[in-house]
Amino acid sequence: MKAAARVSRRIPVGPGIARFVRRNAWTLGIYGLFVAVMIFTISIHPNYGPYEIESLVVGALPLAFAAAAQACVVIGGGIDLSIGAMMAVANVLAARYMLHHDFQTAVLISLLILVGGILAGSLNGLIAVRTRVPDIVVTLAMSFVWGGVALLILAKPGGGAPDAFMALSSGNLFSPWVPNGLLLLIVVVSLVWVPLRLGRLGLAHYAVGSDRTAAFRRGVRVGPTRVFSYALGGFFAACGGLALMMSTGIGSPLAGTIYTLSGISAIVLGGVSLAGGRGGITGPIVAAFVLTLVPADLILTGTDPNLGQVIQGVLLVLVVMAGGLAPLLRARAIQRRVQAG
Amino acid sequence: MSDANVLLETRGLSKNYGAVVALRSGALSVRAGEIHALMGANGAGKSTLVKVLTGDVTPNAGVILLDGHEVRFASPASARKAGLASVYQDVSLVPLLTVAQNLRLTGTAMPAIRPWLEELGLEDVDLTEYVRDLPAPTLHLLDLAQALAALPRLLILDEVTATMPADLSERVFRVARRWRSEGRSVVLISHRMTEVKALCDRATVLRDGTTVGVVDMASSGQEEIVSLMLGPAAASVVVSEGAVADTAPAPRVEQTAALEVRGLRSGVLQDISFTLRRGEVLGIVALEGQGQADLFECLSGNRRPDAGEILVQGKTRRFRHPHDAIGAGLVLVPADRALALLRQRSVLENIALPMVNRLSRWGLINSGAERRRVRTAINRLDIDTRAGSRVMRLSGGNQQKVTIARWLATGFLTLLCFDPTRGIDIRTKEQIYRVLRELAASGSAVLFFTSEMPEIQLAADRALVMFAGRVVAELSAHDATEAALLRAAHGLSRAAAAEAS
Amino acid sequence: MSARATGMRSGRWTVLQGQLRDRPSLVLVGVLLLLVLVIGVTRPGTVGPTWVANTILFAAPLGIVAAGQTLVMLTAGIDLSVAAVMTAAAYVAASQSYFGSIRAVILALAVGLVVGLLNGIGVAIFRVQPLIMTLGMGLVVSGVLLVYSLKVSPEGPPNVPDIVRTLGSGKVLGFVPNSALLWGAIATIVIVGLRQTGYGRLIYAIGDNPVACRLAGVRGWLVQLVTYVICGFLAAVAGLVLTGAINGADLSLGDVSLLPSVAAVVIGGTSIYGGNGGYAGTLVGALILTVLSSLFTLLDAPDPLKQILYGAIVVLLAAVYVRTAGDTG
Amino acid sequence: GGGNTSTGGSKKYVVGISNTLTGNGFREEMICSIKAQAKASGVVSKIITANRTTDPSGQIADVRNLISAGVNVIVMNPSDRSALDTVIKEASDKGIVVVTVDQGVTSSQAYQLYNNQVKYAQLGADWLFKTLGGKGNVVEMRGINGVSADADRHNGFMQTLAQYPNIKVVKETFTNWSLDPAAQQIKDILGSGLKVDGIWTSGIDSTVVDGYTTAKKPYVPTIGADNDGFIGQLINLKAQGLGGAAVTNPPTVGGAGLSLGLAVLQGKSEPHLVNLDPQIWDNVSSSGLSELQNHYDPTLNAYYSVSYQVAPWTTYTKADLIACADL
Ligand SMILES: Nc1ncnc2c1ncn2[C@@H]1O[C@H](COP(=O)(O)OP(=O)(O)OP(=O)(O)O)[C@@H](O)[C@H]1O
Ligand SMILES: Nc1ncnc2c1ncn2[C@@H]1O[C@H](COP(=O)(O)OP(=O)(O)OP(=O)(O)O)[C@@H](O)[C@H]1O
Ligand SMILES: [Mg+2]
Ligand SMILES: [Mg+2]
Repeated sequence: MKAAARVSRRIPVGPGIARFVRRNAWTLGIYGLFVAVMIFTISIHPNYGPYEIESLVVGALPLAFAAAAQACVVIGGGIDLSIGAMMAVANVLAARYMLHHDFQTAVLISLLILVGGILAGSLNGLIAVRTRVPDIVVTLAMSFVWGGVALLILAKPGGGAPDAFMALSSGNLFSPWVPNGLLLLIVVVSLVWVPLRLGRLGLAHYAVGSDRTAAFRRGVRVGPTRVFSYALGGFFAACGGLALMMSTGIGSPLAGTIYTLSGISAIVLGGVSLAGGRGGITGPIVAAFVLTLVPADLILTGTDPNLGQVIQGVLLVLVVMAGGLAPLLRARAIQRRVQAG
Repeated sequence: MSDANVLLETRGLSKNYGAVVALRSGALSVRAGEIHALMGANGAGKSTLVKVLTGDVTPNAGVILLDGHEVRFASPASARKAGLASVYQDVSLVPLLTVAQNLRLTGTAMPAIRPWLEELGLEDVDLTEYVRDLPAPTLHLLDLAQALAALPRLLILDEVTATMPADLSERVFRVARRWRSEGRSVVLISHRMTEVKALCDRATVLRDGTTVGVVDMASSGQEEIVSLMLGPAAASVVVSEGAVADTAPAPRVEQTAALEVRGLRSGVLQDISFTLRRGEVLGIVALEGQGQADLFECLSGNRRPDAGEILVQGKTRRFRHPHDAIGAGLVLVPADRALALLRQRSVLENIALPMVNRLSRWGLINSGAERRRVRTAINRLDIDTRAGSRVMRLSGGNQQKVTIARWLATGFLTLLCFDPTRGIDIRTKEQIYRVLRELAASGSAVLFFTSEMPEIQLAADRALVMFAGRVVAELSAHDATEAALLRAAHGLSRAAAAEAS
Repeated sequence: MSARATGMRSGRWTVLQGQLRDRPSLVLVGVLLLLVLVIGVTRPGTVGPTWVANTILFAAPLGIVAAGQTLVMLTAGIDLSVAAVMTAAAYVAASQSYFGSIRAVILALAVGLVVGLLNGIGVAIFRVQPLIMTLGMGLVVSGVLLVYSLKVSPEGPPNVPDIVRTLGSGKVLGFVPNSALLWGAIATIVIVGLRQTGYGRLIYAIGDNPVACRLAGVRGWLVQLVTYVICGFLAAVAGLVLTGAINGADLSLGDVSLLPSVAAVVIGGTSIYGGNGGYAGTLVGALILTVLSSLFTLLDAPDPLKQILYGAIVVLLAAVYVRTAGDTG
Repeated sequence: GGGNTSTGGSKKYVVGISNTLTGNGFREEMICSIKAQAKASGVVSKIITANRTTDPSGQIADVRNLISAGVNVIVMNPSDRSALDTVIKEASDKGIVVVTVDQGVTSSQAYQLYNNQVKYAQLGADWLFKTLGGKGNVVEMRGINGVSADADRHNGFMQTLAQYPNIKVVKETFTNWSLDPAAQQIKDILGSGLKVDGIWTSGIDSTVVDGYTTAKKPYVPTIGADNDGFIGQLINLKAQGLGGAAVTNPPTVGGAGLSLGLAVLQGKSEPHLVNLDPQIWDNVSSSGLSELQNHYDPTLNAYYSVSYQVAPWTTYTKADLIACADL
């Protein structure tokens, strides 16, 4: 009688931890992968130390930001193919206007550039929302626009920034084992993403990515929220452009182009669903580190560089394949448990 | 309409989607303290009227008066603030958020919703579960609880009971009555005439997007409402519900078994066995979650059972994919049309989906033959194909019909229908009963689960009642009264079941 | 009771809109003609039979690779390995021409088939995300090609085989490019195939709702597998046509076609979420992109401005398209 | 530093290569020349290559990884003039010899060996404008907009142009150093009815000449690079009216760079900057024509650079270069 009246079809779940693991399996998986790759790296390179860690962080920083940017947009139900180009714009702006200035001015300029990134992202979002043109078309077209803008600002690689500014990513403040770049990444993510994730806006962001109609009926303002997700993407893209500035010390109008596609592989690897509404940004960021470590390992092991590309491609596919198998096995396990219970 | 008691009034509301006029002239007047039914055939524009009223879509023309003042809502949220809350036909909770997060999104406070969750029997629901992991009836109830938490003056329920078995529907009605007793109003949309008659005070009837009349439930008969809904010409064709079994061709149940199930186990399903003969319509009755879904999944080849055998025409079959089941002549009409339809494709493509390869010669589809078969199926179920270039633009009921029409066009040996009349208007229901009878008469077999117990006597030759994954009773159509079925479905008549077998 | 007729009282515009909604590629054709008009006005004397032939000549490889891309995107997938396949097919053909044209062409096409098959197996059977599968496959193909190119270089000069050159840049009757005929044949097969064959229907069906397909007895994995194989094959054909058109092959030949192959499809109105669209739109999309780049070659403006203009025009086109054809969501 | 292993008395060095553009004929030939030179030198034990398409930031990471891998000399094609200075300094501080080839860097620690790109453009442009009699319409077909080498060449081109007031640039295009855009652009230009008297290309040359051939238009004087296909055209199409000149831009600077780096490792004192002066071989003068004929090899790829050696640095055989033989 009691059983008959029960409404919810409850999938038997273990205690809270088990469910947490089940829900975040992919993200935990990518952390695990990172640890595994790291262990492998240290095993082939016994002298792995602060220098190598700094190399890793400096190398991964732009991709990490690009992945964070793409993750924000994709979680909100869109996609932004102009993130690389926006990174280039931020990069050349920084290089052009920071040249011959002191550290304070450089920081001020970077703040302005971050605002600019937000505006640029918002423009992408506004166009997509207003014209109702599919996001992929709008942002593909905008990648040409931002690419052109970058060339207008700086026709060829050049410019510069004060050394102190560059040390923001490459030096170390507390311990040689903790490069500034890592701190920077952690600070930016925890200042921007964490409050967002906890607040109602973050909820709206995920809701719109999951199902626009339902979100609208729940009282979410769909248009502004979508624009917001692009604005956030623009912000992180600007961070990425500045990170490029910090690692290279120059501006290049073509700097960011490779990060659009690699950013997308990072988010997929990092557990963001391209259909929207699912995933976070820590997964993609860790994935960015994995994607930076793998080529490094290929160099360290002295692998034939031509095969290196092949290995990377195969690895990418295998990881995602393994990730796809996990839920399948889980579903089987649940089914078995249902029968037992 | 100089009724002082009027809470909400609309005049001349209209809405078109491109060339499709979904709502032509919607007039609705709801008094404070009444339960008002909104009736009409599938595609009449009921849901559209609700959406327009609550700011879910913007109307092309018309006015909405609340307490005599003109209002216009930009979104369901602003309608909710003004005291209008709606539970829509298609569930509108965000699938990838947890229930609790959905509540937060609307700004519903836990203390406000707690009593309603209890009232609706949802206290067991885990609020930290993802919405997409919960079944549709639970979601509709959650949606309702949330609407109630806002204490709206007007509560709109668009076919929320369509997905629910009787016990759950009753909870919804209890709330509706309570709302009325507190001087607030409810607008109810349902295709179940008995529900409407039992519950509602008045009804507004829509036909082809236009309000064609308002009737007093106490003083008007079913025929009057049906003739308003269907128009004078069509109404004469329709006979009253009870007549179907009499006028339809007599069943010629043969002794050859079309389908035999032996000791099947899967999910909730515990060791189930029965035989379905050719020419027979076998009904299955159960409350929510008693294993009926698992049964249909296994029979349709969508899931591999853990134990047991399925025999088709005496031969044991193992289905690894629905393709195998279909090859053996077992076809499924699932409960959830979202599972069955290609939303962006045309009605024709949806109906022809299983048979495209069969209709091809040298790789090219024989479009003449295809059109003929599809057209026949469409006509047989009278599907409104005005918005047929994309199935998602059809009204809910017409979408449901497409899922059945598919198999009529394709052909089969045994039809597995899971709640085939869910959300279907009264005339079509009769058409479907009749079609089921006709199919049986022509030698097919039909197994159908229904959440509406009275349907058993209208369409089935025999009924099995399931409880906790087992068959607990087998009743002939004659004995399968609603009361008897309900008793058995609650697991109260094991003794009776023992007697029967 | 037959189904109710479509006839509704509505203005002429609504009727027109209804028509355009069902045939969105008409809007695109309008856009294309407009662009041609712009060229004709800004550079009188340019637009003529030769120009048309040349434009089609360069649109053909793009149009052919975008045909495969359309099929894949209709199944809600994407193929990012097409660029690598184009390059590989062209390079293999050129490096093998030494052993005879036929063998070279067959080997080149085999590259496309094999890569398509691997993509298909990954996506359809192992359920790898199409984007990742094809991205990874693209890396693998170009890596292997690099190794191959270093291995074969001593065997003889990479030389575009004669039949490929005839195919890519030859003309019939003096002005109809052979590649246009090939493209036309492929286009006909794809358009008719999508509309009139069971397989075509199933491509849409899989892209729209794989669960519904399964319940209707459709073996979706087979449809997906075949689609990726066809896409790989068409990419190889496109690579051959391209290498024939420019009479040369290098290790990055196809790279420039990757983004346009996706752009032509989306501009042509095919949804990236699958189940909706068609090749007619893509075909016009490929022509539009080619005419646009032609326009920009002829335009006298600084390059950055051209890029900005290019992006702006594409957004504008798409916006006009969405307005007239109605929202497709 | 260190990491040297002594085998059989002779020093064995580990060589690191950093390249940031894959699938590009020039770069592949450059890497092959490094390998061939490593083999020819007899003192290299291992080559570690960081070769992928990336940007300065990625190259910095690659070079750091090479440092970690314990190389003794790094030969790199720098993706930027100044971005790599810091990492070059890091390498030098660890005793690693860094040689940048093909393009220059601002670092003072690096050994640099590259072709003068400004001069490259000037040589070709000057020959072209002179051939046209200082008067006429020319097309400038550049490389990739926003890249230093392209900007340098454009500067050189413009400097020469300034000396010829009656030469008019009627069209400036970016070929992106790819065949497809170049082919399309030349077809568009030929179809537009624009009067063109000469063409300067930044290296995508034989494709442009092919455009003229298929369009059946009379050839105009054309400038290209030392690519085998173009060299062949200059020789074989001379009779059909093709005049033109090839300017050298040897990818074999890679091998030369390694040679320089190994010399430094072995304690020789070498200059920090070796500037290769490009040469121009036209098909009009007899000296030019004989250079063209000396270098032409009909068995090679159209875009294979025929500057097989960089004297006096490279010591490998042409066969080893073409075979791209590993150690
Ligand atoms: N988005 C849309 N685009 C085009 N046509 C639509 C759309 N939504 C609804 N329609 C059409 O409007 C008409 C009315 O639909 P509506 O959903 O209001 O019917 P209903 O009365 O609720 O039917 P049911 O009882 O089947 O739910 C139908 O013909 C339907 O096809
Ligand atoms: N005479 C019939 N009566 C009832 N149902 C039939 C009849 N003929 C075929 N069917 C049904 O139609 C479905 C499709 O038939 P068929 O096997 O010919 O399709 P198909 O596309 O050729 O399948 P396959 O992929 O195996 O080649 C079958 O599953 C069967 O259930
Ligand atoms: Mg409805
Ligand atoms: Mg068959």
